[in-house]
Amino acid sequence: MSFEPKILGIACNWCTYTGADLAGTTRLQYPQNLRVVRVMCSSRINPSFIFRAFQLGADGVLVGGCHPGDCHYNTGNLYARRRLAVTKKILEFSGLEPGRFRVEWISASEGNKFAEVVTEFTEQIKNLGPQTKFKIEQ
Amino acid sequence: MSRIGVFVCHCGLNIAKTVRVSELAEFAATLPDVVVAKDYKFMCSTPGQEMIANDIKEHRLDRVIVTACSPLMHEQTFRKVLAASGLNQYLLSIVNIREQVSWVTHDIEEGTAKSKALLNGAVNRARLLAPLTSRVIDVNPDVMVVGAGIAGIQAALELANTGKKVYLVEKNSTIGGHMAQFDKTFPTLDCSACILTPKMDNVLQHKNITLMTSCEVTEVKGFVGNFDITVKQKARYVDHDKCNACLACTEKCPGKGVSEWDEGLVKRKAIYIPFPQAVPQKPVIDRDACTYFIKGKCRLCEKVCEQKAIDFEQQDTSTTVKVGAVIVATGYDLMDTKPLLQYGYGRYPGVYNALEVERLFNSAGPTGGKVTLRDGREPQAIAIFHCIGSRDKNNYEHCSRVCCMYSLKFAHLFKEKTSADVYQFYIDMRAAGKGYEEFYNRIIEEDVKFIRGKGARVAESADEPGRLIVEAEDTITGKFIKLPVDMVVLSPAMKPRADSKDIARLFNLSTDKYGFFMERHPKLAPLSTMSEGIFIAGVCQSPKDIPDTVAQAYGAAAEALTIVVKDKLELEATTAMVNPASCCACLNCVRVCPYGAPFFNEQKGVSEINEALCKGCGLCASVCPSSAIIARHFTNDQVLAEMEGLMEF
Amino acid sequence: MLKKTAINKISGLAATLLEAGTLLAPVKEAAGFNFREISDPNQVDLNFHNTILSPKSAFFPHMEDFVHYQTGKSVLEATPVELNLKPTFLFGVRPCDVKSFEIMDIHFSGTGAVDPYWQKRREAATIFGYAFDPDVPARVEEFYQTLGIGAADPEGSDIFMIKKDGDLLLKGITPKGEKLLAGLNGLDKASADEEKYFEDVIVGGRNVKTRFTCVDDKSIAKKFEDLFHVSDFWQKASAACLSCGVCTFVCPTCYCFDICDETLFSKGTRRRVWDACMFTDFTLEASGHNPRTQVFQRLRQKINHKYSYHVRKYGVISCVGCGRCTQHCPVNIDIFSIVDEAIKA
Amino acid sequence: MSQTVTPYLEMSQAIMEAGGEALKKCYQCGTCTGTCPWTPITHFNIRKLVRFGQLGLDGIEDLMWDCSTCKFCVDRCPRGVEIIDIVTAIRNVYSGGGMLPQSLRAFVGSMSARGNPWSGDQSKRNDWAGGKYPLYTADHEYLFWTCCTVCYDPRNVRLARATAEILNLAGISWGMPAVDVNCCGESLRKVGDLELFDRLKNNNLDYFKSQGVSKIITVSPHCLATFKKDYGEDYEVLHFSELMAKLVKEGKITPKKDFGGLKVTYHDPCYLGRHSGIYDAPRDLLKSLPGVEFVEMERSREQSMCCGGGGGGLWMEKAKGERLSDLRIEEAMATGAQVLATACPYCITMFEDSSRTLNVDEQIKIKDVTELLLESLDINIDEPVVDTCAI
Amino acid sequence: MATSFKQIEEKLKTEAAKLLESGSVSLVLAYGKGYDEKHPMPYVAKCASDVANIVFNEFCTYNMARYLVRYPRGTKIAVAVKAADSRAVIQLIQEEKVKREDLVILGIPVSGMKNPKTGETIDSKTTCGLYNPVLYDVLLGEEVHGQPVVSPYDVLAGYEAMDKDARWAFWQKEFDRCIRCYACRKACPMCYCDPCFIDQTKPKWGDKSPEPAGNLMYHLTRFHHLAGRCIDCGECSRACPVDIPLYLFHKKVAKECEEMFGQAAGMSIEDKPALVNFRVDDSDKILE
Repeated sequence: MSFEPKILGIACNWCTYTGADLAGTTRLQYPQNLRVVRVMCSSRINPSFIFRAFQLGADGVLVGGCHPGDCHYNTGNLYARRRLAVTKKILEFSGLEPGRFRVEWISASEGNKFAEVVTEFTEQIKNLGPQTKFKIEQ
Repeated sequence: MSRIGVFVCHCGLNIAKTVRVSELAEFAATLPDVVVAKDYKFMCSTPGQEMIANDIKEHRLDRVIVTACSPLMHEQTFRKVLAASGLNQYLLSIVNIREQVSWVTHDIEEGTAKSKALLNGAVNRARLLAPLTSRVIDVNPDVMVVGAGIAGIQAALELANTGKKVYLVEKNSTIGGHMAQFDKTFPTLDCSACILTPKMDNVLQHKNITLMTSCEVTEVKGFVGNFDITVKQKARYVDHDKCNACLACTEKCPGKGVSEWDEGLVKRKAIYIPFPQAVPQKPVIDRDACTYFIKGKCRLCEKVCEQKAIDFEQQDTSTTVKVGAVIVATGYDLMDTKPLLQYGYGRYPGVYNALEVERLFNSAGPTGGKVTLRDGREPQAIAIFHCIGSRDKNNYEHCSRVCCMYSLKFAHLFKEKTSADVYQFYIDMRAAGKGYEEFYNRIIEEDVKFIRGKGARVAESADEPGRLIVEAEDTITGKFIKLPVDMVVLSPAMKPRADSKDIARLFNLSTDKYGFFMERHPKLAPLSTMSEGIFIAGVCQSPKDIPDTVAQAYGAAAEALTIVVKDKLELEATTAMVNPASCCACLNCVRVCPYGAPFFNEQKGVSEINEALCKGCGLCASVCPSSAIIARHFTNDQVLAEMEGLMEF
Repeated sequence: MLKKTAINKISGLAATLLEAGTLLAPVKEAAGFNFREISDPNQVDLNFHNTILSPKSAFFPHMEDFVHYQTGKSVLEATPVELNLKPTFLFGVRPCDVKSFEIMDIHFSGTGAVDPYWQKRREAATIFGYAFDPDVPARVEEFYQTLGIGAADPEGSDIFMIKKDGDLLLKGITPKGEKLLAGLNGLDKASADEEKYFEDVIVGGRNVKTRFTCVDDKSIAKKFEDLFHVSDFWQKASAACLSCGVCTFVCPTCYCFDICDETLFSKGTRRRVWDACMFTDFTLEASGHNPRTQVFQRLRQKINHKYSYHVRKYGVISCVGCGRCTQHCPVNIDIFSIVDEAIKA
Repeated sequence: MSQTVTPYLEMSQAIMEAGGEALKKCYQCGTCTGTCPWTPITHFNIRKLVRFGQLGLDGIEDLMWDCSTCKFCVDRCPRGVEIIDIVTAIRNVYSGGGMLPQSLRAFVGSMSARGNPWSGDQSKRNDWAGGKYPLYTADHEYLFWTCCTVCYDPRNVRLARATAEILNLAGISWGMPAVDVNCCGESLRKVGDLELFDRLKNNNLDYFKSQGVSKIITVSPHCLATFKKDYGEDYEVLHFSELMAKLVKEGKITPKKDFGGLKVTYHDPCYLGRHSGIYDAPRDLLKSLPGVEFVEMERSREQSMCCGGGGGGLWMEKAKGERLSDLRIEEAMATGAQVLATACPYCITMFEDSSRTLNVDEQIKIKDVTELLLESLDINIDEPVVDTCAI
Repeated sequence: MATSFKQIEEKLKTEAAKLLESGSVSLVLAYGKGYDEKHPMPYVAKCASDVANIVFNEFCTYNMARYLVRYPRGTKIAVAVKAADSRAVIQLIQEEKVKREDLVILGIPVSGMKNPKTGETIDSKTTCGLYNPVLYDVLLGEEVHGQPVVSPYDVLAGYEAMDKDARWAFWQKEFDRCIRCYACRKACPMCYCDPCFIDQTKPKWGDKSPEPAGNLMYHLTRFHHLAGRCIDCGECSRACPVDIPLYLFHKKVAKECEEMFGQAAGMSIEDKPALVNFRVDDSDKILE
């Protein structure tokens, strides 16, 4: 059986989650490997959520927020950008494959971008194979 | 131990087609703490809601999970069911298996598997949900309307007529907007001024409307029911309280400015009213054109003003207005067609854009309603190019929706006012609207030539100086058309106001990539925004015609009323709080909060949060290193538990 | 009977022990030596003074799983963890550390409440005590002499070992040790000279110089009792203390632990984990109240526990003078100096 | 003849599968036709070609060979349709069915047999150099990719030598490719032989990899665009004009000779301009030449005309009055320019032909920017001794 | 010519006595005698008579800024700081844990410090590589010049060049040794949270037991919490009883932060901590 990755998505309520809804409303098709957690703002994302997601066995983590400058909370995603950038550097220096963590700005009107990103990211994670480094083996 | 009920919706076949709903309910029943799991055809229907309400009682449920469409769709519906059943409404969790599962896959295996994972996450999270109480706040009964075009005017009048006090803020020195620039409106060809100016006058006279022209919003604080909005009154250099609108000043003024109202086709005075029916009909001074401001002497206007209303020392001032709701109706600009070199706009005098042509037709316009070219000739042949920048990946992808109809209107008016041959270069003729197709038929019968092909190029004629050659393919014959004309009219894309992104930032609105404001839901909440208490109307949301704009204005007024008719308002309870035992006083929360909600309590040595200001974004919780901040409804526990559930299967 | 083997052939002995069961012995690691379970006989390295972590983990591991459980629909399925221990050989324990087992026994079995995990591990183990090298002076941090422990005390060991030049001399102390030693192949019989040397070292060990101050169990307990409220004494003593857990984790007689449930997905483990009285949340109560919020309170508790409460309750100081806490303290807090100050105070 | 047709969707499907996916997007507004330089002078109708493709209609074969892939329509298309991909796909589908026009058969044949379009002997590819210049090795910074046309076409050989000399003068570390490399394959791809293109491409990629190539200089914009867009690898590819403009700007080379008021106009090659977005570098170069008076033609930069040589046009016969290069020469002459400068060997070939057939080769000279630069640097290149094949 | 340790000690004593006698500070954070010369200790002098106990020698590595947050806000404190320690003070000022006006900063320019645990000279590559304090009120010696200039990040090259799998194996080996004694966070001048996130049970971020998963969560999150704040004194690594080279990871994060946000931790009291700050024109490239 081919490898079907588990991908955790964390999406902000106002842009990316709504954009994901729009992808659905417009019936765009994309792989079903992504499971989305809704938070109010990408700035809600604690870096430890990301570490934990990988420990829980996520093969990839996709964070979605409003485009910088368009944050529903004005500046939330501008903080998130910095914090998640550092998270990414930490993951990479620890030895995790760089491609497993991605941050994308997807607005509420970009259902197509959401579908495209998910499709592309899923493909990328499939190519990377299962994530075994952080995953806690039981 | 929780008692969780899981309710799986089929949504007809919308979900059931690609998710095995009964299997999902059976799966839910196997999960710890789930005491009842059911599936049903339409959970949001009355019987569906009743089923949930009954099960809450029968099974003494303390958590409810509805596995259906997006929470943005029906979370409120089901929260009400919980509340009616005596359960705190925040003990609800929605699993989105429609928009984010069934509609995005064709594969029932995948759809079912993903739904199970999502449901498992929701069950994990549900156990940790806490009952929350909404805050109740007093509501300020006044409303602000930003933008006084037809949308803003209509909304303001509606609200004022219900007895509500309205602040109508307009950037320009007059209200009226683009509609006041038109001569006739399609398809009825009634006179734009005749239907608009009475409304403008009503606004001025209405005791409940505070008209704020030459004003801009500079800061928005507060939240639904209690906005504090700072408005900048730009200096007019004329004291409107003193001015009696005799307009003697405008006659004597030697200054020359470009008439924005006439789209730059003519000059106006430095002290001026934009057009004769302007409201308020009191002049303002254009600093950049005023001889006194440029050279330091003149002040002729001051000399002729008997009311002593001229005040060269006037400064910009700011006032703060308190309102309960806001309607944003900032309208549109036409796209700048100069960069489209192939059409020669700005280079060839014979090329006009649509608003310029509107002014040419207008009897109060630069030519007194006569159609003459910039060199004074009457055009013999006129080409109207549709879809310039609209429906165009390189510019604006949307259809601007009104161009087909106003282009037809132009054709009619050209026929009426000149003897010219009129050609329409179009891609598709869009005439959906009451009386629109009939109007199209009428114009066809007026012998306007329709060429199905997008105008490709405008060049100067080598043989006849001053004439233009338009080039396009007539796609019906497949022939390349080269047509000499005197006038080319471009129908450019409608785009949001140049400062729409600033407005969006001020009012916390989302925009699409062009800057049109995003509505909360394209069908069910087209006038609401993601910001509670802020509504939108007119073209600032998307291109539309006058009837639709007016309809939206009525709608937005009604939406605003739903807020300001109440004395009290319940707010979302999903705010953040500080656990003082864990607070390490790093002040990160205080530093990052966009709303200034957290503050440092020196006495206790810990941070605290003013929940009235908190909007629940959770930023403070994520920057809190010691996890002392609890972002209610999105707590660290809840998110971690949900993640664990999502990753389990 | 005294036996011997060349130290450079120690792997042979290790291999024999490994065949008979589990072998725990000093291993050289990045930061220094530690007792580890041996998989390759060549790992055993006796070229050490003492280990970083004490050998208490042989009987009281940093983590001890008690129960594995599975969360289900309505019932929790729990499976207790059974210890199926092979005979265990704890090899190369210094006399002061051997003494610590005796103190720890009080808590894990001596008061009537028997900890089965400790007891089973203890019963399965044969302890190879190992005298400090008579040719190497004691470390400056060590003060076991103060607590009446010699550098070569064989008591408490099943087999006791002393280094002589390139050889290792081994002698059975308990019947268990004697029996084991008799059955071990590949060991040579020691000469009479060596027998004498062995006994001389044991006696000489009593006189090996470590830091020394005259400590009487009862009076030191009383002294600390009197000092309890002299917060200035404790403030000074703890001024540098970072409140980390190093001292307790390296200590051979610290036995505090926490029980925690670690659950992931539907599987979980109930587990005992070392805790440290120096941690802020050690005394954090469910109500949110914490009786020991200050660093000085925690340091006071630690020292009092070892030198005062323990004496009162069990009649013995809970410290063997190994000096690990001082040696590994990130800010060089020295328990000996505090005791010394207290005596002088 | 009956007007009745039945849409043949299998054909449309085949075109989409061959890379013409964009067919679906077109809404037939005619902007492309209105923009296409061929529309005013031939029967070619690019919109119709797309329409026929959408429905898979017969008659498409009469339309499909005229497009010179100038990309003007693509840039203007309001739907963002990649029209060139459609043309290429249609050509691929039909030429696969044996419908290659006679004039292109020799071209494709030579590509297949010798790896270059000019029936040149492969072993003589580097004869233009006369043994004077080194082969590329990993020690060199740049691979100077000599287009087949400058290697074999006697008119264009000057370009290769000019480039080589300027590179040496500027002290650039460079080498030329070994003789066993192939044509970049650009025109071949555009005439639809995607399979043969892949073969040539892979052969070249193997060469790049084996030699550790990372930076490439091209003289032909066609090679430039192909390496950048169609080779699917991330090489740093520079057009020679870019490099030279940079060197002049940095003062590494300084044009000396005064041209004494020579009036020069510049034709934007489609593959340098619209395809690669390079408009300023060649202009900057021309403007840096002392005594050159630079004039623009009416249609320039993004709106430039096409010479007609792209998309296989270089190898096809066109009747008088149906040649874009003729029109372009007239446009150049209308500016009063004495020199029509450009930066593409295809354009040079097309314009040289036209200026001779129009009998204006004395009034207006066709020159590559490189040649003008060389002249200004006072470097003399001997006439090359190359055994070139007949064209 | 650099000032000798003995001279610094004398000046430190003089200044401390002056400050305590004048009452301008209520305590001086410096170094005092330990159980032998090679093991001095952090020391708090509270009155003039305490000053005699002050020492300074090459083993006084401790970062005294770590003790600043122990005293109530507003306490007037004099603190002896070496180069990196002064950066910690600056960072604490940025974070408003202490106020500049409450501090008298006694700067110590020094080179050739030795690790009291090993007795070896501390490799300047394992610390921030500065010799002179960045901020001080009184400088207790001449500035150190002429030492080899080392980039604090040079030491990373080898680790950055490592294959990701090898780097994972490396860190796994290091983190697996962790015994969760928390000496690292307790020695850190910037780790002033109490409780630390890892001590929390609600939420429970990671296992309390010293297992690989919990260890990884603890360390990675701590690196994130110190991003843009770590001033590279190296105390965490020196405090670690099992020698985990934590400084490497902190350096890497500090380097990335400096590159991305254009600001190094603790270099100016005007700065805002980088991770609770933003620039509208921060590039999205930082996320690549």
